[in-house]
Parts: sequence; structure tokens; C-alpha cells
Amino acid sequence: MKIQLFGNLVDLAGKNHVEVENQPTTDKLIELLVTRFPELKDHQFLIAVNHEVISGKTELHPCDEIALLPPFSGG
Amino acid sequence: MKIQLFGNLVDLAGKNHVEVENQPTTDKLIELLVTRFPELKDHQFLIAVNHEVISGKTELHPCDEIALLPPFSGG
Amino acid sequence: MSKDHSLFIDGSIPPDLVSTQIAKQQTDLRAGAHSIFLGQVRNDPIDEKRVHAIEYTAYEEMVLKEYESIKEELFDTYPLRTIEVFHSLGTVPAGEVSLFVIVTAEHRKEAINACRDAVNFIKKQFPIWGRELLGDEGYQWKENNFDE
Amino acid sequence: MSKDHSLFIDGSIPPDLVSTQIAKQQTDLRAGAHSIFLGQVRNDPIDEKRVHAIEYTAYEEMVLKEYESIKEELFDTYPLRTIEVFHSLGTVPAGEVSLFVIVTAEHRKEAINACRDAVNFIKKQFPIWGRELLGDEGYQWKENNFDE
Repeated sequence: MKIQLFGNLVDLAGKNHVEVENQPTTDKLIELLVTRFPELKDHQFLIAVNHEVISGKTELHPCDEIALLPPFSGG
Repeated sequence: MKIQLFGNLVDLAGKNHVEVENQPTTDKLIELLVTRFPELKDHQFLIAVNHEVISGKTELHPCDEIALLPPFSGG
Repeated sequence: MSKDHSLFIDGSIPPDLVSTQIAKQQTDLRAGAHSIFLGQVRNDPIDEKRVHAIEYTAYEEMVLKEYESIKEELFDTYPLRTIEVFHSLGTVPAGEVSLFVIVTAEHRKEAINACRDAVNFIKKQFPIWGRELLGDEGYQWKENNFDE
Repeated sequence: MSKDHSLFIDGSIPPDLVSTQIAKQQTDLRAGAHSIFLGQVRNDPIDEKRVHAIEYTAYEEMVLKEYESIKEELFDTYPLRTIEVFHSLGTVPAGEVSLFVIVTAEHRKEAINACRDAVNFIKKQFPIWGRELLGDEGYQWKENNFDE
């Protein structure tokens, strides 16, 4: 599955998205991403699934649009 | 003394100012104006002396700039 | 102290004046927020008629004095960069602008609160009168509603 | 759903856009009040350096969804005529405008309150990020302060 990255997370990963094996839940996904990018632990971010910010452990489907959103700074 | 009029008071007097004999206080002035324009009793207005709205009986001097101000409706 | 003082505009306030005033604040590199208010003449129904235009008159010298006083009060209350107010005199047709307030500050909260306060003060304290013209069918003196 | 959607502006928002949007509302004879907010890039000091510009990126599809949601919420809360929001993408130099909100209503109170709410919502809920460019000397990711 493709994970879109924004803001300072683009700096962290060196690109604006990462591809990972399909994961069943957001918790599993974050676990996997932290093994690939250990610094992610020190970053604040929300998870958006299909353009909705989710809270708590959420099931994922292969076609979901997933994005990690650091604190917003528009305006 | 010259009394400046604004808003609906211009309609009432038919002009934007009236000349009256010098009066010692605002109370005396209003008394006099009401004898000349009896409808003034039915109108709401503030009195400005030298660009300041006054409240209560106030002494007047011949050179004061006096104006009667109906409710404001700017904006 | 006459109609050509910057506060007073002869007739409607052109929308272009808003852009001009914004552009003027762009040399201020500490300015982070502009809060702007525009009052526009509505064609309100009055009995069977409609307001075609409002004709404004003012006690100009006293307006200028009140303008200085609200500016002083707002600069004392909020950290602001600038305040500018424009008000029409004469006839403003429905659909056109008669009041323009622009407040610039470093941060949004101060700009927004000061602009709101300025508009309320202007409506309450500026000696300006509007005569609502009802086409060929007479007129009525406007009265401000302070709950709006 | 791309950069050319009306919400997004490539680079700085030109002051002229404000006049254009005001003029657009002048055909609405029930409109009595426009409340406008503009966010401008400040050249804030950061350590020994200064912000020369902010480079904005957005999760565009999600911004558009949040935009629909704030519009719906505000139209449910206040009697409004229109709401329009514009936000820059890409680089906006200090002294130039990156956010423009215009809310039109019959009466001033609703226009002013809805515009304030819209600005707060945009700062909190729109997935947009600003990278503060410090000349040749690097950058820093901006963080919004919700007490401002």
C-alpha cells in the first residue's frame, strides 16, 4: 500500500510517499513504518484514511488512501 | 447663536441650521427651540457642544459650536 | 476638515480602494493579518417599496474627532500596525459599498477583534445619517440596529 | 481536484483578487456586510535569520473536503449569503498574502463571526504545511499558534 507523506515527514523519508506491504490495521502500519524510519517515533502526526483523520486502531483495506499528516501550518 | 441640525431634524426645520438669541444653558436653548418647533418634543436627539455630546444641563457660551444630533445611522 | 479628508468618499466606495489599501500594507514586513469590513447598501423592503439608495450626511468635524478617539482606544487595547476607515457621503445605490474598515496587525486575533470593535463603534458613535431613498416614492431616515 | 481549483492560488494572492471578489457580490442586493480576512507572510526572526518566504504544500483533496465541511457548518450556524476561501500553494515572499477569506451576509454580526470561525477552522483543520525559507540559510517547518 502507498502512504502519502507531508510537511516535515517528506524530509524524514526523503520523498513524498512510501510503498509498504499491505497491513491490516493502522497500528500494524505504524509499527512497520517505525522500523523503516526510526525517527518517526519523535514526530507528531495524524493518520488520514480516505481523507478522514482517524483516531485509535483502525482497519485498513488495500485500496484505502492513507496519509500521515504532521501539525498543520496553513494560513 | 447658530444651532446646526442633522438628519430628520433638517426636515423638521426645513434647513440645516437655525439662528437663535444667545442662551445661557442647554435647557434654556431646548425650551426656546421647542417653542419654535413644537414637533421637536417628539424627536429623539443628543446635543453636541464643541463636538462633544453633553448630558444634563450644560452652560453655553456665545462662541460654542452647538448641534442637535438625531440617532446615528452610518455604516 | 472637509469632504476631501481621506475618511470621506464622495458617493460609493469603489472595490478597487480595498486592493489599494491592502497593497499599501505590504511594505510592512511585520504585518501578518488584515481584517476588513465592508458595509453595503441593501435594497430592503419598506412597506410596498424598496430602498434604491442611501444618501449619507455627516457632522464631519465631529466624525473626525470620533475617528481619532476610536483609533487611540484601539491602539491602546490591541497591538496593531494600522487602522483605516472610509465612509461615503452623498448617494450610494443598493449593491454598493458605503463603509470600509481595514485593520492590520501581526496576528489574526488582534486584527479581527479590533476590526469588529471599530465597526461597532462607527455604527454607534459616528454622527452620520442615512436617508433611505425609495425611488420616486419618497424616503425614510435609516436607524441603526445594534443587535445585528 | 487539482492545483487549478478555485481554492488554490499558485504563489502569492494578488490584492486585486479581493476587489474582484467584492465586485462579484455587488449584484446581490440583499448583501449588507462583507467580512474579509487576509493572512500575510511576516519576515519573523528565527535565531539570527529571517523568514524570506513561506513555501506551502497541501493535501489538496483533503483540503477541498474540509472546505466543504466548514462551509456546510457555517451555513448551518449563521444566515450567510456566500463564503469564499483562497489559499496559496508554492512560494509566498514576506509581505505578500497567502490566505484570503471573504464572507458575505445581510448583517454585520453574522459576517464577522462566520469569517472569524472560518479562519480559525482553516488554521486548525486544513492539511496545509508551510516551510519557512530563511534565504540561503535553510528552512524551518512553520507551526500554527492557536492563541494568536
